[in-house]
Amino acid sequence: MLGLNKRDTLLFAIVIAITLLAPIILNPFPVASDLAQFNAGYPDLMQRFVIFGIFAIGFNILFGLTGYLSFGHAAFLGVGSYAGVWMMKLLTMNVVPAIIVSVIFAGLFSLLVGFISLRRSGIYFSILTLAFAQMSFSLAYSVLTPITNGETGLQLSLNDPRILGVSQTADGSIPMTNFFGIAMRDGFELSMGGWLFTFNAGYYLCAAILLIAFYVSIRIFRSPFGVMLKAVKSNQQRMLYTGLNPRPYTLAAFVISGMYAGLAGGLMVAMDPLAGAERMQWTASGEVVLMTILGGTGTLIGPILGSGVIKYFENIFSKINDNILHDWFAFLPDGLEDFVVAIVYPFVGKGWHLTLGIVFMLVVIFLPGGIVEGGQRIAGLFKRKPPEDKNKTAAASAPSAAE
Amino acid sequence: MDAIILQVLNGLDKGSAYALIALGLTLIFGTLGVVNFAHGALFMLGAFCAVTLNELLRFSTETVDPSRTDFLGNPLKVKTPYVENWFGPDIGGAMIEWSVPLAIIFSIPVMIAVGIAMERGLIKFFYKRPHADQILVTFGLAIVLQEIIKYFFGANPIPTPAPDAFIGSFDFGALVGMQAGSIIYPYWRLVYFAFAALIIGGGFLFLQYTTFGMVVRAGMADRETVGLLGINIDKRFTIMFALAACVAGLAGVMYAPINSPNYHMGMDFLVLSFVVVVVGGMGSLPGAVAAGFLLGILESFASMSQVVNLLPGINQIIIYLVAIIILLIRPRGLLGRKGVMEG
Amino acid sequence: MIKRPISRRGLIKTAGVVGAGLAAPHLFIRSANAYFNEPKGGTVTLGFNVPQSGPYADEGADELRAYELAVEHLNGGGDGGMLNTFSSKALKGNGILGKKVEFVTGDTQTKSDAARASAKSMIEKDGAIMITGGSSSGVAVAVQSLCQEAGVIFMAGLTHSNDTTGKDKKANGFRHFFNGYMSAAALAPVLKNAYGTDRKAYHLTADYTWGWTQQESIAAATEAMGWETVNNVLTPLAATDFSAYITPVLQSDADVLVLNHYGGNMVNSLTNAVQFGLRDRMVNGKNFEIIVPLYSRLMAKGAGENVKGIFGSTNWHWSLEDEGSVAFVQSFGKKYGFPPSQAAHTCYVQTLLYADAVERGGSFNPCSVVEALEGFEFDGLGNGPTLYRAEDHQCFKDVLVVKGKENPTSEFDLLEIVEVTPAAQVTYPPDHPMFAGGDLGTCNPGA
Amino acid sequence: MGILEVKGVNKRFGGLKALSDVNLDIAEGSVHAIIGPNGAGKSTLLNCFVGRLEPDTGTVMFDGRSLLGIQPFEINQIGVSRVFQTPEIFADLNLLENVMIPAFARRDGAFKINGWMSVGDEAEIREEAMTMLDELGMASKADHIAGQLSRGDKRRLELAMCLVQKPKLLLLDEPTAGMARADTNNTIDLLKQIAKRGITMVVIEHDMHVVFSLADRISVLAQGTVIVEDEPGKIKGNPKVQEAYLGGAHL
Repeated sequence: MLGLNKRDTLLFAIVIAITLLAPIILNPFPVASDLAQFNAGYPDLMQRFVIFGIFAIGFNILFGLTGYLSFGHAAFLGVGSYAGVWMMKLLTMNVVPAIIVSVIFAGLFSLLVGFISLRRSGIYFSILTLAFAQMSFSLAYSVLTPITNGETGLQLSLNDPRILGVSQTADGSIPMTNFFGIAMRDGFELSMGGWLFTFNAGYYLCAAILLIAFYVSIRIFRSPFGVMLKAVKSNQQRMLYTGLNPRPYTLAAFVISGMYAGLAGGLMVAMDPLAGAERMQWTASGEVVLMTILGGTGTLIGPILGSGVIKYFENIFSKINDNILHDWFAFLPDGLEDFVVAIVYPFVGKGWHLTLGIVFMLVVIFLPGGIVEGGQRIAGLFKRKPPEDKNKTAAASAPSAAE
Repeated sequence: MDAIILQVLNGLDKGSAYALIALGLTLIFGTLGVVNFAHGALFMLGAFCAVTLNELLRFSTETVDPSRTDFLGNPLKVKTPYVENWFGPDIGGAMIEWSVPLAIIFSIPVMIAVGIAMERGLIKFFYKRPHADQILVTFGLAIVLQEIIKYFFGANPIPTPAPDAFIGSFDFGALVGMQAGSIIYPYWRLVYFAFAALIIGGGFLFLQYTTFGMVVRAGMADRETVGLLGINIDKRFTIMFALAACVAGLAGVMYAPINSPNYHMGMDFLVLSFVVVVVGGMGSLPGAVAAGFLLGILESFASMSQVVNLLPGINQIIIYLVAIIILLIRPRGLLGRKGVMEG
Repeated sequence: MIKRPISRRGLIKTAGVVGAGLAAPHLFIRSANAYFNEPKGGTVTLGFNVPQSGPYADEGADELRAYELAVEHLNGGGDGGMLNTFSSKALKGNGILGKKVEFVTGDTQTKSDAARASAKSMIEKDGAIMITGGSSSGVAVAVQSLCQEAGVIFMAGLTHSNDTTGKDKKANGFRHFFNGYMSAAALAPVLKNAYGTDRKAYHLTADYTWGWTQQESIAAATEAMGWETVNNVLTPLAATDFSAYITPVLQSDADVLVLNHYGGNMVNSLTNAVQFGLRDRMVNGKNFEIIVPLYSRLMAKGAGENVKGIFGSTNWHWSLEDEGSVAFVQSFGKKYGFPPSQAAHTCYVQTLLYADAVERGGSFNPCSVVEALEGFEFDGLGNGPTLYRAEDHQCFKDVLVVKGKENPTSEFDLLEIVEVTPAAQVTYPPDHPMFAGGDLGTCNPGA
Repeated sequence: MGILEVKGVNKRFGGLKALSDVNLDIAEGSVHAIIGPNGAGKSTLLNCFVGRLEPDTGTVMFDGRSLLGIQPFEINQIGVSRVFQTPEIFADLNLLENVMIPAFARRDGAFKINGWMSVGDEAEIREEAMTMLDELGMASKADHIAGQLSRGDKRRLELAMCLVQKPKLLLLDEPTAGMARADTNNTIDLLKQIAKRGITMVVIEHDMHVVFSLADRISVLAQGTVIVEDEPGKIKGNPKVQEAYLGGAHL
């Protein structure tokens, strides 16, 4: 189906099902229960899962296939974001032109950075990309403030000279981002028993784009072009003597992944029209590297899983404060309750970084192939059940044969 | 002219810190083949050795002074450090005042222990793993280390002053007969520079003239061959790592009086020291030192307002710009060899 | 660990579930309410968005303590703190409009992106009706505009840039904290008395919006009294070692150094300046002086001995003797064992002001809150009689000029108040050029 | 006129003269061996054919085109394939992919973004690659990871990768280095079959058994210059050659 083989079709079908049902899957706990803290099914976080998923999928096309480790991809996301906001300021609040322009600008910028950085390989390449991104960040934060609005981030104002559309609405506020009239904030809520599910228009736009992005990534992985990218990673010497020019292949992968980053940046501002300079900082570039490795480098589904885990920690764990802990453990005798809270507290709330660091270490120590390998191992436990079951994970990460 | 001399001094000082961190980093790359993102955290741990010792020495008894009140209107509790009770206010006070130099002695065993624990407990399992895995695990470790420090010491910087004897500045101008006060430089920063020179020089002598050093250098030149020699290379790797940790730690201890340590100072230095190592050439010790000083000096010059007025924002990006230019002109950095970390 | 009374949240919610569970599944469109996130049931949720990781984590932790204290007082717990001294008596200690106050917390990471993500999660997931907190102007402006778009109230925490209530002001946002202009207006007369009118000032300025606006304000105020600004050098945010920026000061003929830095930048630049012996210097026959226009006690601690004798301004200090400040310090100090910071004070006061405005307006509707706060005059919350100006949502109140204390009696006793500059002296017209270019817009109830 | 013509090639490395005035003329369809003691310049010469090194002076013409000043992949694209001393293969990929890549390179050129096609749909290329693997007796291992093959199999895989491109000229750098005798004989048989297809081969080899089993003509290189070029039978007794090989060890 869709030009995919059986296993990929199954994988794609699963991803479609999960993304479409995410508002339900991510809200497994009734609103009133203590565990509702762990619900992630609210629009902003769901959008973030999907947007960073796109970012990581794109990064994986470069890193997973060619092995070139870019430490500056956040710069493309940032450039995409700025371009997107400017499009909304100048042209229209419809997100489509903004997203298209984001992708184009990020593509052009990555072409420039890639053209220069790809003259080197290995860690020298990594440092070149890092240097470009850090320069972009520093300049955006300071000297380029007229374009980027520096520290605060580029945002819409009440007197933007919008060509198609109004500067402000009748009631004096900034118009909302929309997709041909459907506001990104719109949506409806479904209340069922104690459960509450939010279906948000913005999320479904992001989800649709994620599915397209994921599908394109599968096509690339399975194409002769994808095989060539794997050849770049494997042996450039042999490529060269096999009549293939590795440089344009790598550059193409770099630009494609830069455009994915720009797409993610464009979607970010389409959902929330503000572009902050911090999203270009090296820590942001590092984050997408970590997402990819955490999920499983070079696997199709891994980057999405990795980005999900990191964003979940950032947004859910950081919000657990000691009051909530006391609520949870209220059933324990007082002394024990305090003790348990004291033990748990350093790992949540303001300590969420600590937990994330520990997760990084545990995953990489025990699951060298990332989360996907974890899935494979679990699947391995049920190996009696033949193919169908195994496909889910194996398709995602079976070594060279599939990937 | 004075301005230039001063900026050279600033650059040397900054370069000292870069070079010391980069030295250990490149040593670990070169011998162990490990990309250690936790190296900045080791620098930070060193600085917090100084903080910890300072706080330990200040550990106090409390006596109530009824004549004064605290912010709630209760009688004021006056703190007297134990060391002052034990050794008298003079010696005790001096011990507190000299806590940073004392911390050098305190930090060496601590950092060596940390280094050994890290290498034996974690890093050694990653020698054969891809660099990406090494980055992920050491980055995770760096986060864990700094969060632990944050848990105990908070996020704010903690003042850790140098002994009074080192407060104040040395007047170079007066020394060479120029106008007094035209070229002055703080004593402690000069100490830092001298200290860095000592460590770097000592390190090179050690690697040049000891058997251990020879094995290490051979290892950096050709890891596989040395592995084949097999003369308990494991143990040497551990020692190597501990030494690198120790150098980073000492750099941190000495840095504490220059800028008050905080829990994320390691991350602040991490990226820069990586750039330094790469600009110097992966696995090249002289390269790391040279690049450290070069970038330090260039950074200082780029900060001068004459330069910034000419090229706005140059002070923000100079290090990265220079790194790009050097890497484009010299593919493997200043003194790098072919094939190291290019794959 | 401090033990808190177990909230009845679980109980109330369980009761709610039973009710809801009986009803058939039903769909509803978000905008069906009279206004966004209208609190239903017996509780109201406030969102406390403070830095919990990154360099300002300690300041964020102090803000959070103040918020928890404020919630306790609003719900009738503790000694009531400034509720007893507040000139408006609308609050009864029974929550807000009879609804028990609950709160959620989030981490801004001092990044505008992360801060907005965290605020959004409070608004979308937890149904927060008001967001407050923050420790930098970039975050404040970013979250303020988010709240404007979403249709909730934003009560800014620590933010000192002129822009927050200047070009980036928003109808749904309110700032209690003072700003760069006010710092300058308060400092100038004191500096004139202490250092005379014939001075040459050298500015080091953090290279981002807050730094620029503060530098602009200080330069204008000091030049007006006869000082000359010899140079203004922008320093990168990421700078940790300021030696390269300090040594040119030695070369110049300046006799005053103004450090337009905050947080870690301030600690390092001040430490470095003192290291280079600037304070022992004589230039043009005068003692060289250093000024830190925006002081924070928490941060000053990081600079240790170096702050002694250095002038600066601050929004509030625990050593103030007025009734409100004393009540706040007492209840904060008893609960946590140390005095509150200026950030904590502002956050506590903002929470009370919000709650009071809801009570007076009789509704949680953001537009009602805006109406109640605009032009509101009050007293008894520290800083003397205060006005929330309608035109820009900026509080006008007394500003403190402080100096690093020579002989501190405790680790908290770092600053001494030199002068309490009356509000009138720091008030500026709403159309002052440093605050021009923005538009408040209209209140957005989000419906 | 031969398919590969080398005229007056000189190459210096600093003070060392690696090649001096090398002339070769290799006939189409022949198997030409280049032998010589260590350090004679054999590998340097080969590297000059494939764009890895640039001679200081002289010309290298292949099929009427100069091979100098163009990139290795361009040289390959005009029909020159090379087997390395240590097999260069795509170690992370499976055997089928290893052979398909050169087949794609022949069909699509040095660079083509065909990211929308599926490898699975490329039946023709796949067929070609499978046939080639089959010919070399490795079809059953098509889905094995290349890096896990034995050294002899890696060598055969590399040959398959070159042959699937149907090169006009095949350069072999010590194709039997480090092989056991049985493997060596297999390789000789294989190369003989390839020669029958009319592919011109240039072989650098130490093992005289291999050289004399395969070669139609032999050039002897010593100290960077060709001292003799002749048929195998005549090389054996040549005194110059004996001297070049240090005091005349028996060949």
